[in-house]
Amino acid sequence: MPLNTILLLGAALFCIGLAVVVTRKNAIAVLIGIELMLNAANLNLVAFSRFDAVELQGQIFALFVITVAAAEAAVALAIVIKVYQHFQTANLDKINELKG
Amino acid sequence: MLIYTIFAVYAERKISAFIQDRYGPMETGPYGLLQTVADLLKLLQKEDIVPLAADKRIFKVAPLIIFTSVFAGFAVLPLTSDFGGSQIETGIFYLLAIVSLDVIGILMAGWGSNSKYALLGAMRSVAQIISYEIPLGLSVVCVIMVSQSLNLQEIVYQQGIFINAIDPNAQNFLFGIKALGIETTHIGGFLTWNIFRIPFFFFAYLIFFIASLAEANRAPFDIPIAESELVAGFHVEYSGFRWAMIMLSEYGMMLLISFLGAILFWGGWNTPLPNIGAVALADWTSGEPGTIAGHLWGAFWLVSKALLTVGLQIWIRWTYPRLRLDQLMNLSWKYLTPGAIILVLVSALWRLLMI
Amino acid sequence: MIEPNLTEFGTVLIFILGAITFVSVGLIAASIIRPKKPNYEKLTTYESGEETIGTAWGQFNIKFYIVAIIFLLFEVEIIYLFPWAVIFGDKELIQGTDYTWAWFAITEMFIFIFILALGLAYAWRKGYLDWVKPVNRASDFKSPIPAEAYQKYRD
Amino acid sequence: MQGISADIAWLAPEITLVITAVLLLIYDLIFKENKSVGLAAIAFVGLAFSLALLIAGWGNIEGDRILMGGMVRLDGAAIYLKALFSIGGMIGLVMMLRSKQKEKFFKSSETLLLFFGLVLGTFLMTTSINFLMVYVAIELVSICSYVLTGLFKSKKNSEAAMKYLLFGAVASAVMIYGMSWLYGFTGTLDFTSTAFAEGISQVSIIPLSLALIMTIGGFVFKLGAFPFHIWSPDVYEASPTPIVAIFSSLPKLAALAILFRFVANLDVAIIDWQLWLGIIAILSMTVGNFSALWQKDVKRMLAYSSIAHAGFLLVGVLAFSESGSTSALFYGSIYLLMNFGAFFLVQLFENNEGKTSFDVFKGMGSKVPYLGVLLLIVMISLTGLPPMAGFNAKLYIFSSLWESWQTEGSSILIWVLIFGLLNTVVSLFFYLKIPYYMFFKTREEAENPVTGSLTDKILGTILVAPLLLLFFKSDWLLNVLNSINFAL
Amino acid sequence: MIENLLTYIIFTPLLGALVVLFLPQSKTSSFKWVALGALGVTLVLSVVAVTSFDASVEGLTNSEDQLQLVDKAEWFSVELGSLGKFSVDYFVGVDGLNLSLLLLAAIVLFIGAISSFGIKQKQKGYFGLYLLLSTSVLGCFVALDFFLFYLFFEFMLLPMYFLIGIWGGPKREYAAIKFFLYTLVGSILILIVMIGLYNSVYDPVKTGIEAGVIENVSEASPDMISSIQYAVQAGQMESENIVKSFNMISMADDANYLPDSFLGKNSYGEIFGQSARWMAFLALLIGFAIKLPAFPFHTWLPDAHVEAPTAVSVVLAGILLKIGGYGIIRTAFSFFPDSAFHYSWLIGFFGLFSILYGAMNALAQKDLKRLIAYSSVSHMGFVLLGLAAMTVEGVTGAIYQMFSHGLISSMLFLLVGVLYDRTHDRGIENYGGLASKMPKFTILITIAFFASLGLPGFSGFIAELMVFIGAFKSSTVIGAIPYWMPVVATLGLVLGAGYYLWTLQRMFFGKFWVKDKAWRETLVDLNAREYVMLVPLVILIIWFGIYPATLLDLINNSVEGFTQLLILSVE
Repeated sequence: MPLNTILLLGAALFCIGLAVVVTRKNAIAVLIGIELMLNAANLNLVAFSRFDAVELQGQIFALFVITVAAAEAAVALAIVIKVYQHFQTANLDKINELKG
Repeated sequence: MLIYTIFAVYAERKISAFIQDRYGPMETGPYGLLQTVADLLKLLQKEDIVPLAADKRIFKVAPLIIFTSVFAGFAVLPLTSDFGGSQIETGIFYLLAIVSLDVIGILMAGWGSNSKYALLGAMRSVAQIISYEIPLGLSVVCVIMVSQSLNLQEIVYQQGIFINAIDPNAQNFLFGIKALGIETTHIGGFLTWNIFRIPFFFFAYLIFFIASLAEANRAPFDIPIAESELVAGFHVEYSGFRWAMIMLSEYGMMLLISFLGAILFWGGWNTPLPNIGAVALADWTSGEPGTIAGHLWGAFWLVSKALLTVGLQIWIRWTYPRLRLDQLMNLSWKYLTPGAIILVLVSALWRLLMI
Repeated sequence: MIEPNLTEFGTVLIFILGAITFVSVGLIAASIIRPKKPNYEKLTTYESGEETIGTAWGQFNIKFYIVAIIFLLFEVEIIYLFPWAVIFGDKELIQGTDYTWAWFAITEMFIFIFILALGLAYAWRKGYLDWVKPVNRASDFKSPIPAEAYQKYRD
Repeated sequence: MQGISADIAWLAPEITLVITAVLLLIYDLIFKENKSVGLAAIAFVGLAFSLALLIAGWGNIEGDRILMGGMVRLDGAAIYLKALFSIGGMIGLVMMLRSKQKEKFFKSSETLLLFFGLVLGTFLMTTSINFLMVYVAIELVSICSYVLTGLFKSKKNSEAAMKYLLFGAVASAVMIYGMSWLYGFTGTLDFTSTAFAEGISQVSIIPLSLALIMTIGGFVFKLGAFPFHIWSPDVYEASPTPIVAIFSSLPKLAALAILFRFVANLDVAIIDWQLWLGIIAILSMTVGNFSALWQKDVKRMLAYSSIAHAGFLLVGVLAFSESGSTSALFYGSIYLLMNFGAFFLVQLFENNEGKTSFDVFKGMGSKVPYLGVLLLIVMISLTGLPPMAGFNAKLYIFSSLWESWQTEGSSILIWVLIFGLLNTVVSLFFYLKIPYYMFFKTREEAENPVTGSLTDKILGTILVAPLLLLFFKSDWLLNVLNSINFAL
Repeated sequence: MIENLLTYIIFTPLLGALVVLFLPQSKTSSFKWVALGALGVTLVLSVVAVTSFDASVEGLTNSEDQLQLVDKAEWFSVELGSLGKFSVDYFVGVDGLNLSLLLLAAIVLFIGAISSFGIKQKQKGYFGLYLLLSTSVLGCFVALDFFLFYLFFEFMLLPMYFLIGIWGGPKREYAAIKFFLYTLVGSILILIVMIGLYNSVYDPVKTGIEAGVIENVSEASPDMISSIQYAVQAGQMESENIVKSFNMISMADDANYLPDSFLGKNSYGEIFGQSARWMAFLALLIGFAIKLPAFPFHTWLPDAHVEAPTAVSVVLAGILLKIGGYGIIRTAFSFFPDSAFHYSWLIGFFGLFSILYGAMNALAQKDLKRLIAYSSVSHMGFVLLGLAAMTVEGVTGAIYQMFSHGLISSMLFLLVGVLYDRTHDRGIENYGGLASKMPKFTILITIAFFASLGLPGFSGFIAELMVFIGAFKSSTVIGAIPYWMPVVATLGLVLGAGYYLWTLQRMFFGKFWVKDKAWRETLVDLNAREYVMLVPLVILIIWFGIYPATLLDLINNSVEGFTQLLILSVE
């Protein structure tokens, strides 16, 4: 597959993710958007790794990104649950105890 | 290429149907072979009901995902020494990954149905599957550590007399311990199977087997679909062909897992019979890779091993009572996982002995 | 059998497409022959004949989430174990470095696993692994089997 | 292989932290009741030991050293910062011990484990020269921070944690995407290598700018500078004070180190990063200071002040020179001290009233004059007026800026200088608010007077005394900083 | 002559502050005596300093040779690697430019301490802060290292802030923060220039020592120094040997600017398209003009004065404003004489405007203290005008005006304080015919008013006269300010006479009338303590009005050196 295709796909994924993050009000949806953005980066990394045949740094990086994203997701879920317990909603617009 | 695909799909359907046959009525057609067809026809005619309250898109897509993920798992299985789906280097890794997608499908099915039974079933199912995925994965890691490969075909090759076909310098020793000095490279048979090569792999296989039962939602780990509690679990709202897909993938999963177990631990398509001196049983009961004999022998050994395992699973289903959810979770997290971790550590040391 | 210009992953793709095709074909075939007579009763959610109240999309036992999180932890561990498992016992590397490689890799991974095992131990100790046991309510049902037998079975 | 084994000795401080964390966990698992003393002791000893190792390593390091196959580069500045972080960690620990919520902190090892994770992350951030390592280190800090924010059960906590997490995750996703492009451009993850510099010199300006902005954005997020600062007021307000004290100092300085090393390889002729950072610095200072003006909560105010200080710290990066790095380190050290001093003293009052609005400080100047004076000193130092070390910090950082401007003549530098100093005036408004409430306002009800135990007074003095001392003898620290090597 | 005399002068009040701090709260009555004692010692030492000053020393004010009573020790220095190092000195000394102000400060602080006896609440804090303020004010006048100067200059704000904010009038908080902010803006501008200056200026003696040309400070002969300067200017000095310096005396010498620096006379550094030197000069000028205060930066002054307690007003008007004027002389004009000439018209204009604007505002005031505050704005305008003239007479007049205004405004504020003590009201319209009720008070305030409006026989007359002479001469001697400026400025005198006499007429003459009946009881004439504060001031005002040579002799040589510096740079 030509590199450009993958990069375009990555860019599209990133933009979609960003759009989701910006427009969605539900915390979970935002998290999904973030996940899309991360995967766009992963796609790029793996694609570029082709030119780094000796060390495959990009692939290793992608592996780490996946791991960290998983950890982040775990923490995120825990926090969202906590928020849900307190606010009875995951709508970001309604979660605004802190202001100023 | 298309021919190949159709063949594979056909073979898969055949196999799935074949297993369904075993507990279905044996009367349809000669040897019950037509049962599948009858089932399918019946299901095709059934009305496709999508509940009003359901999330339509998710509800409709879920069976597809479940089926596809299980079916795609078959792609990397080496059926014989020279025939199998894909030869990708990361075969086992891919297999575990794609089968995990199953979980998403199940969750979608449960969620999409918007039924309390279905959702609860799905949640339980997911909790169970992911819990058992850990010991499953760890026990697979044990095998990989010893075989140093993710390619299933290569793993199988290592377990038989054709080991030198992939690595001319490779040698096998009794129990894998080089220091014992008993070379089994050309003896082959069950002695070079992983489960004999590395004796404690018996425990690994035990973990693998239990976990795989749970993975396939089979009894005694079938609380997600417990008829008596949850009616039918996550697929309670399904009917017709979609339901058929779900059932099909469940049995497909069983078979897949059985294949995997056979490949990883029981020598795959390798013959169980060793060469004992001049009595070259192993040579006789397996063809050279690439020849027709090789195909036939390989397929025979593998399929019989897998079917034996499936038989075992069905036997267990009717033998053991269902576990409660807490017992189930305890078993996974408090016994199997720590056990598997210890096995991983032991395997690491064992591998050193093998060099 | 495999066309030379198709990579191994191509085969996998064929499988996936095949599965989708199979399902689609099946669905299309079914849609042609199957009856289509929806009525309200059929379309209601099944709840053992009871009327459904509300939707099912409510909150779940927190334990499900905890299991999910712990699973995530170990699944991530396994991600690292796979590449390591393939390389740590490499014959050439081990013999080339006179076993230093192996010991280094093993120590490293042992530490990694040890820390994760500590995580498991922590979760265990803090009781996150204990699923809520069902409360045994006294049943009115007069069973011929003595209660002790049930108890024995439950534990 | 041998190389890596030898490198491990250089990473002993980090390993110490890991071992301490493991010991904490084991201790927590073994004992059931009354764990607080043991946990605190282990944690403290661990930090002290790593500090000792760092000091020992200080003498041995000459120049800089690339460790772990190019993942990590250890130099004098990194060791210095790590030592600073160890000290900061110890102060944080002391703050936890003096907090009213002490029981919550030491009930089990959770908080401490995350705390050690955070410190470890900052340790790694100071040395990383590889995108992979940078990412992992930043995420280690971030994830620990998210959990620490939301650790205590309250509505505010969870909200702050979620906001922090969402902003943080987006920032890191953007950063990683930028990094992936940079990797594509250069074929290397080591951003100090010549391959990297060569690689980016061949890319056209727009994609390169985009990738760099994305990457730097991630660093700026950890630095807490504009425009990635939005999380900090909420987080600061909701989190427990000792945790906030850590948040506002350690990760910031660590991010600064990364930023320093990162921009070192960017040629201003190719890409005008000075302009970007200059604008970020100006906006951080201005936005931080002006937003702080309206705050009613002290911690929230300090949050905005920390945004402004992030802007000041960036000035050190902007004045990209030998003296720039020295003065940035100096500023960082002083900022750390001031910050811990401020939060420590605020916590004393918070302990008493359970909140941190300005009303808490009403009339306290006459009730606890000693603590009042200490707080006054800290606030004056934060403003940057003599005779407190905050003034020297500002003086040095801006004179290094002047120096670079004199040699380079990039006009953004002089704008930063002017805005930075004018912002000092703005900051005076809100920093003086606390002394204003303490000394000018009187409180009617006499109930619940803060007495300030002797221990608190001594600890406060220990924290605040260096601020005075380092004004009069700033050469002590500055000469140390001059002698260390900031490998760029 | 006493060794380290200036150091003792500066730090005696600090010592007093420490004593106050460590005395137990119970000894409330002792705090004021400690303060008075410390400031008394300071006053005596200052007088000693004045008497031991050798008025015959001549020289340009950019040479350290003409300084007297010098205390110089290295405070700290920092190695900057290849950029050399920079050093900060503890460097104090006097010449004609600051000696008179030191004396003034000592006098006013002492009298302020006496007037502070009226403070009843939180005495410990008050006297502690007052003594701290004293130290920083005194230090500010004698510090000759910019870092040290800045330290004292900034540190002054804090005690002042609290003195106004805690012990002040009803709107004290607002006034305190306003004062603080205005001054801080000024000091930030000064700080910017300071950063620029120390990056541009080196210390020839220390550079010589660093380079090994000379062994120690005592060996540094003028020839040696100029050879070092030549070497640096020619770029022959190794850059790591160059010692950057905060020395204010060095900064006034063009030869001490590094050849590639932005602020050197021959460099073409530009900020926003303007010459860097001009911008730096303006920054310094504005910084100090805020303190002075000159129009349009004066708005903090009336508020601060009105709200501050009497003694603080006295210190504020008597000394703090002078720091602005002194700063302009010592830094802005000394460092950038060419820029000063370039902007002299502007400075003169703002001086003129301050004179008129302050006077007209004073005319409109209803609050006595506010009136005096605006009159201060007006009088400090003369300082600017005198400086802008850039002639010997003008500069002398400016310094004399600062000294004289210090005494007169202190007296005025003390007198207002006396009235305020009795009635807690300062409204001009609330009183009438006070002369009959408080004759002695009326006599003193009449003296003060006359002195302030510049009647011959009082010190203010001499000062204003010299400013006028200098300003008139300016256009012929150096051409700094046009002829019409002093002419218009005379209008200020007329206005001054106007508001003072009108006030006298309204408040003190005619039939006795007060707004509140209760005041009839409280309005009593001066008591002994008030005499002690006021009479010496009257004597001094008259003495310096009749025999100005006392002061002129002291400052003359330095002023000449200073103006020569200005003229040299113009040529």
